[in-house]
Amino acid sequence: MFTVENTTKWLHAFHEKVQANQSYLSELDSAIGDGDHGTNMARGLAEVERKLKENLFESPQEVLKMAAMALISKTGGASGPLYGTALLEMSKQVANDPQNIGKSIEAGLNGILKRGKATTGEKTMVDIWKPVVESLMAEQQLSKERIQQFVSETKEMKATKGRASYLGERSLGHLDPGAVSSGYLFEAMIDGGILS
Amino acid sequence: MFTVENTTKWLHAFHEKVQANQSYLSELDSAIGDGDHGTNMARGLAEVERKLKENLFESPQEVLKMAAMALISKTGGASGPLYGTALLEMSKQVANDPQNIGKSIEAGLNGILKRGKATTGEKTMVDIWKPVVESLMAEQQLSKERIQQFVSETKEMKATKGRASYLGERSLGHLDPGAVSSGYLFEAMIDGGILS
Amino acid sequence: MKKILNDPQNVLDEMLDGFVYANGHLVERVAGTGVIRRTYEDKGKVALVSGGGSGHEPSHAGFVGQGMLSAAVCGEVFTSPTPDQIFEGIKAADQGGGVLLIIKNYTGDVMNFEMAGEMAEAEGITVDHIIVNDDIAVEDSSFTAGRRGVAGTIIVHKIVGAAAEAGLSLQSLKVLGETVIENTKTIGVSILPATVPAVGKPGFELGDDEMEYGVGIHGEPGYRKEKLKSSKEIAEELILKLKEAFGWSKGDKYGVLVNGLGATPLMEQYVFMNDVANKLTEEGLNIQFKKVGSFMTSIDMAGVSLTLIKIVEEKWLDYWNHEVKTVDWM
Amino acid sequence: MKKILNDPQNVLDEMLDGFVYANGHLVERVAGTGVIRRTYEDKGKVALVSGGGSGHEPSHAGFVGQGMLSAAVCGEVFTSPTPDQIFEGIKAADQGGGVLLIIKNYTGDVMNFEMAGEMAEAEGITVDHIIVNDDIAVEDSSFTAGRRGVAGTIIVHKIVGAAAEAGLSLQSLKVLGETVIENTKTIGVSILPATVPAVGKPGFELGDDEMEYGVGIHGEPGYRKEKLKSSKEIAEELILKLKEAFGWSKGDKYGVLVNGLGATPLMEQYVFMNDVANKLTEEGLNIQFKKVGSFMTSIDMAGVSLTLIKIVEEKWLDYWNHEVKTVDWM
Ligand SMILES: Nc1ncnc2c1ncn2[C@@H]1O[C@H](COP(=O)(O)OP(=O)(O)O)[C@@H](O)[C@H]1O
Ligand SMILES: Nc1ncnc2c1ncn2[C@@H]1O[C@H](COP(=O)(O)OP(=O)(O)O)[C@@H](O)[C@H]1O
Ligand SMILES: [Mg+2]
Ligand SMILES: [Mg+2]
Ligand SMILES: [Mg+2]
Ligand SMILES: [Mg+2]
Repeated sequence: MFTVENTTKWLHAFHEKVQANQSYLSELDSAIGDGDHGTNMARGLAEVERKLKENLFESPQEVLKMAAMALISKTGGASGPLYGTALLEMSKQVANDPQNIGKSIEAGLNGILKRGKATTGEKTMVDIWKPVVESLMAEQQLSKERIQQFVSETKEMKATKGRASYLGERSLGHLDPGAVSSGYLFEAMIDGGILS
Repeated sequence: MFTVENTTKWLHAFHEKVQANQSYLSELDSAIGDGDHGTNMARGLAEVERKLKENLFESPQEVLKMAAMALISKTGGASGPLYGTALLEMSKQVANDPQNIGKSIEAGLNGILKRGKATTGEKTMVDIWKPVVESLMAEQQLSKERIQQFVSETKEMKATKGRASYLGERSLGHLDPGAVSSGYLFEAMIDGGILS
Repeated sequence: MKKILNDPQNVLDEMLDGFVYANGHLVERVAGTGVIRRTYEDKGKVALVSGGGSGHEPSHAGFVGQGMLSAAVCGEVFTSPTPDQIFEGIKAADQGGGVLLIIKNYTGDVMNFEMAGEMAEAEGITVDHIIVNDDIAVEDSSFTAGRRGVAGTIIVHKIVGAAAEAGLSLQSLKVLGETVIENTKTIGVSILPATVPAVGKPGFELGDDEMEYGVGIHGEPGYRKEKLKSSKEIAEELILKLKEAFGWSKGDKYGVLVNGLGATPLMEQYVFMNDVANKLTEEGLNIQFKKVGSFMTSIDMAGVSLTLIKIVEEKWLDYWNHEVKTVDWM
Repeated sequence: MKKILNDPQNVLDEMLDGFVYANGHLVERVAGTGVIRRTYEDKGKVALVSGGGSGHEPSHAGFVGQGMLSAAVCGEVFTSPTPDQIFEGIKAADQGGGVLLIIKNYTGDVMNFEMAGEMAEAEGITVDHIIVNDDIAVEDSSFTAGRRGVAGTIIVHKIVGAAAEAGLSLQSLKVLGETVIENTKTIGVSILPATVPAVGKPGFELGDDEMEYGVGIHGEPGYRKEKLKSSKEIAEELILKLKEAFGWSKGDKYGVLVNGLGATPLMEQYVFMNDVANKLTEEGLNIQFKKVGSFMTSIDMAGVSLTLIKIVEEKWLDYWNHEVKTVDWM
């Protein structure tokens, strides 16, 4: 279940992974987008980190809502509204039912789908959120290996949403940067003890 | 003495030398000026050449006046007014006295001095016109060697007039482009049979 | 990277302050935000808010002022501004007559502006939006994010801006804007890529004698790379593409905009405009207005884009010619 | 050389045609010449004629129009126009009130304009001239051709242009112009050299991390080459030089112009303006007007220049703020 503690730990870990891989994420985005995904995510998560340090939270949904607002207000680009909406929807679901991790992530996925209007196979972050939800629903657990597998599957997809779609065929052979950063988010959930 | 024929021949020869050395002249000007001396002179003399072919002239002063106006109206830069004024003053002097070559060139020199307000040693075309006049006055003749000598002496002068003056000391070691093109003018006078 | 800058992280902030310092008679910055609003007030009329990532200067802040934009929201370089910034822009612009958002068609921009619109509606401000997608280099199909918004955006600002000043309603402005967008098409070429300050190296690679047809204004790739062509040949290819897209007939009325992409000097833009003019004359088009300059740039990208607008209503000409008071449109 | 051009020999002609095609509501080209004149007539008033080599776009044709120049004479790239061209400009501009020539201080320009003035006087047109020499990078001594005329020329056009429209006499305009020139000083830096189309390669060399202080607008060398500095450091050095030249005191009234040299995008110009603003505030100057943009360029040179003008008469502010109708000043 989600607690203030593990949610906080999760977001710390997500922040750390993104900071450590900021230029890698931007490089991935340079290849098929506009090269700012690392900068965007780092800027957004730095704000989350600041807010985590400044405030005391009474519930995990409060933590999630704060993170959503921070991401929405600082990230910019396509990833800001997508991650922001995902966490906002998760926060609502966690308020209803902090126990069911899978359902919470599914709520996040639905936020992304609603906001971005993508489906699977379009080479976006949806291509990791969706299989993560499915495998959690089926197996009640998630390994880092599975996460890596989902991320690496975006390599052979042709982008039809977002900036990479302008490249058409030429997007083949590259990882989707938003899928990679989403991979960090799920790995951080494991590190934070929310998932195992 | 100046005739329609030798004046025409002279200007043809001047045109040819400048066309053949156009990029060399511009390169010299790149080093200490703005790199357009070859283009300027070639443009001006192409007009002289056109007018020479289109018209019949009755006197050498007519030819010179035509050339002066053509240079003034097409050359541009500093060299246009200077060469133009020189030939215009020569045309006036030739009208008075077509015999005295030295006096005619001196009239040209005075035109340059009046227009450009330079004196000798300032690394300009004056530094060849002046010694040419002096040696013609003294020796009644001019060799290509003497011309070359005067031209090469500009190398060790420090420019204090024209664009090259902005370089100060750094103009040392470079030939003055206007002196080089004036050298062609005097060589062409020899080739045209006006001087020997 | 060779630029006159300080810390690349602070470009947006310093740039906006420098802009406002120089142009304080026309614009002001909403403190602590990336919002540039006009000092001119037009109570009761519809306010126009545009914006997007920075790096397209003078777009969009240079077109804020009487007769054009009410406010511009400036994001980080090549990155859409966030909803709360856009919301600030909406609040700063609103004169009680509703707010029309002019959005360039990029996934990020569309999502952020829409979220801001929702925030504003929640606070009782009437908001609507139009999405500019004039770049015909990209196929508009279900396999892309759709055509991009590029230099044609400027024409939308000008025409809709004049109409807003004339007092049209939010709904009428939306319809006008959408009709203008439908009739506005752009295509561009790049001969040198742009360098985002925070990245420090060019966004793509071009050989010493190569150019790319159809690039976007964020260094997105185009449809063909080839040997650098003459201005005349480029004009011909771009006009051919536009002709295919419009399908015009002799005598049709158009407006034309030649736009420099940032590092291309006016000398080249004028030469290119001359080739465009010759070709358009050959096509027998009736050109009713013309404009050349660096209006929608891509930082220091070298290249040009060509925009044509089919003039569907005579009124558009009045709007085009209507006097404005902005920093960069005259 | 990577440029959007056709035959480099035809740049001037094609550029002027493209310019006039785009701006026919304000200007026209005197057929067969490099003269751009305004369509606006101002009978009986003094006409202002400026010009010089091309490659400085939008100077000078972009400043032709009501309230600024009557005509601009455009020579080949970086080459002074010829006397007969300038004479054509004088004739096209003359409204019966005499003509004031605004000349930038280069040997060629001065000689060609003076010869044109003589030709015009011979035909009964009253002509006088002023020589702009605002570039303090060059020592003004008997060992140089004197200080060069650079971006400060724009300020001269603006102030004297407004005064001409106000009906001042030729003699008063000359005095005004000379006072403005005495109080206008500029200094620039380059980070990338310009390429003259007909030459095809850069006019000088700069290392990947080098800049040059004090360059002219034709690629003439400056006073010091060094490692690329931050915008703030450049602003400080340039302001220091200007301070030495002016010798100002706290509270003195000045105007400021940040000018892009051609390939430097507005992004950098605004950032630089911000650093200039901070430093001028620190110096305690009272800045009465400001302007930033690429006004006096050097083809595709990257860099900026900084111009300050000491405001000696309040009237200058009115002239500065006076509305004009030109292509590139608003
Ligand atoms: N419509 C969409 N639905 C889901 N994810 C998307 C969509 N469009 C883009 N993305 C994700 O956003 C990522 C790019 O984010 P970022 O680079 O920060 O924004 P931008 O594309 O505006 O520069 C992509 O890698 C992709 O995963
Ligand atoms: N004041 C002057 N008096 C005599 N000759 C001069 C003067 N100024 C320049 N010159 C000559 O003009 C030449 C440069 O001509 P050119 O390159 O065509 O013109 P610009 O300097 O205007 O580009 C110099 O090499 C020099 O010989
Ligand atoms: Mg991106
Ligand atoms: Mg020269
Ligand atoms: Mg982006
Ligand atoms: Mg020259």
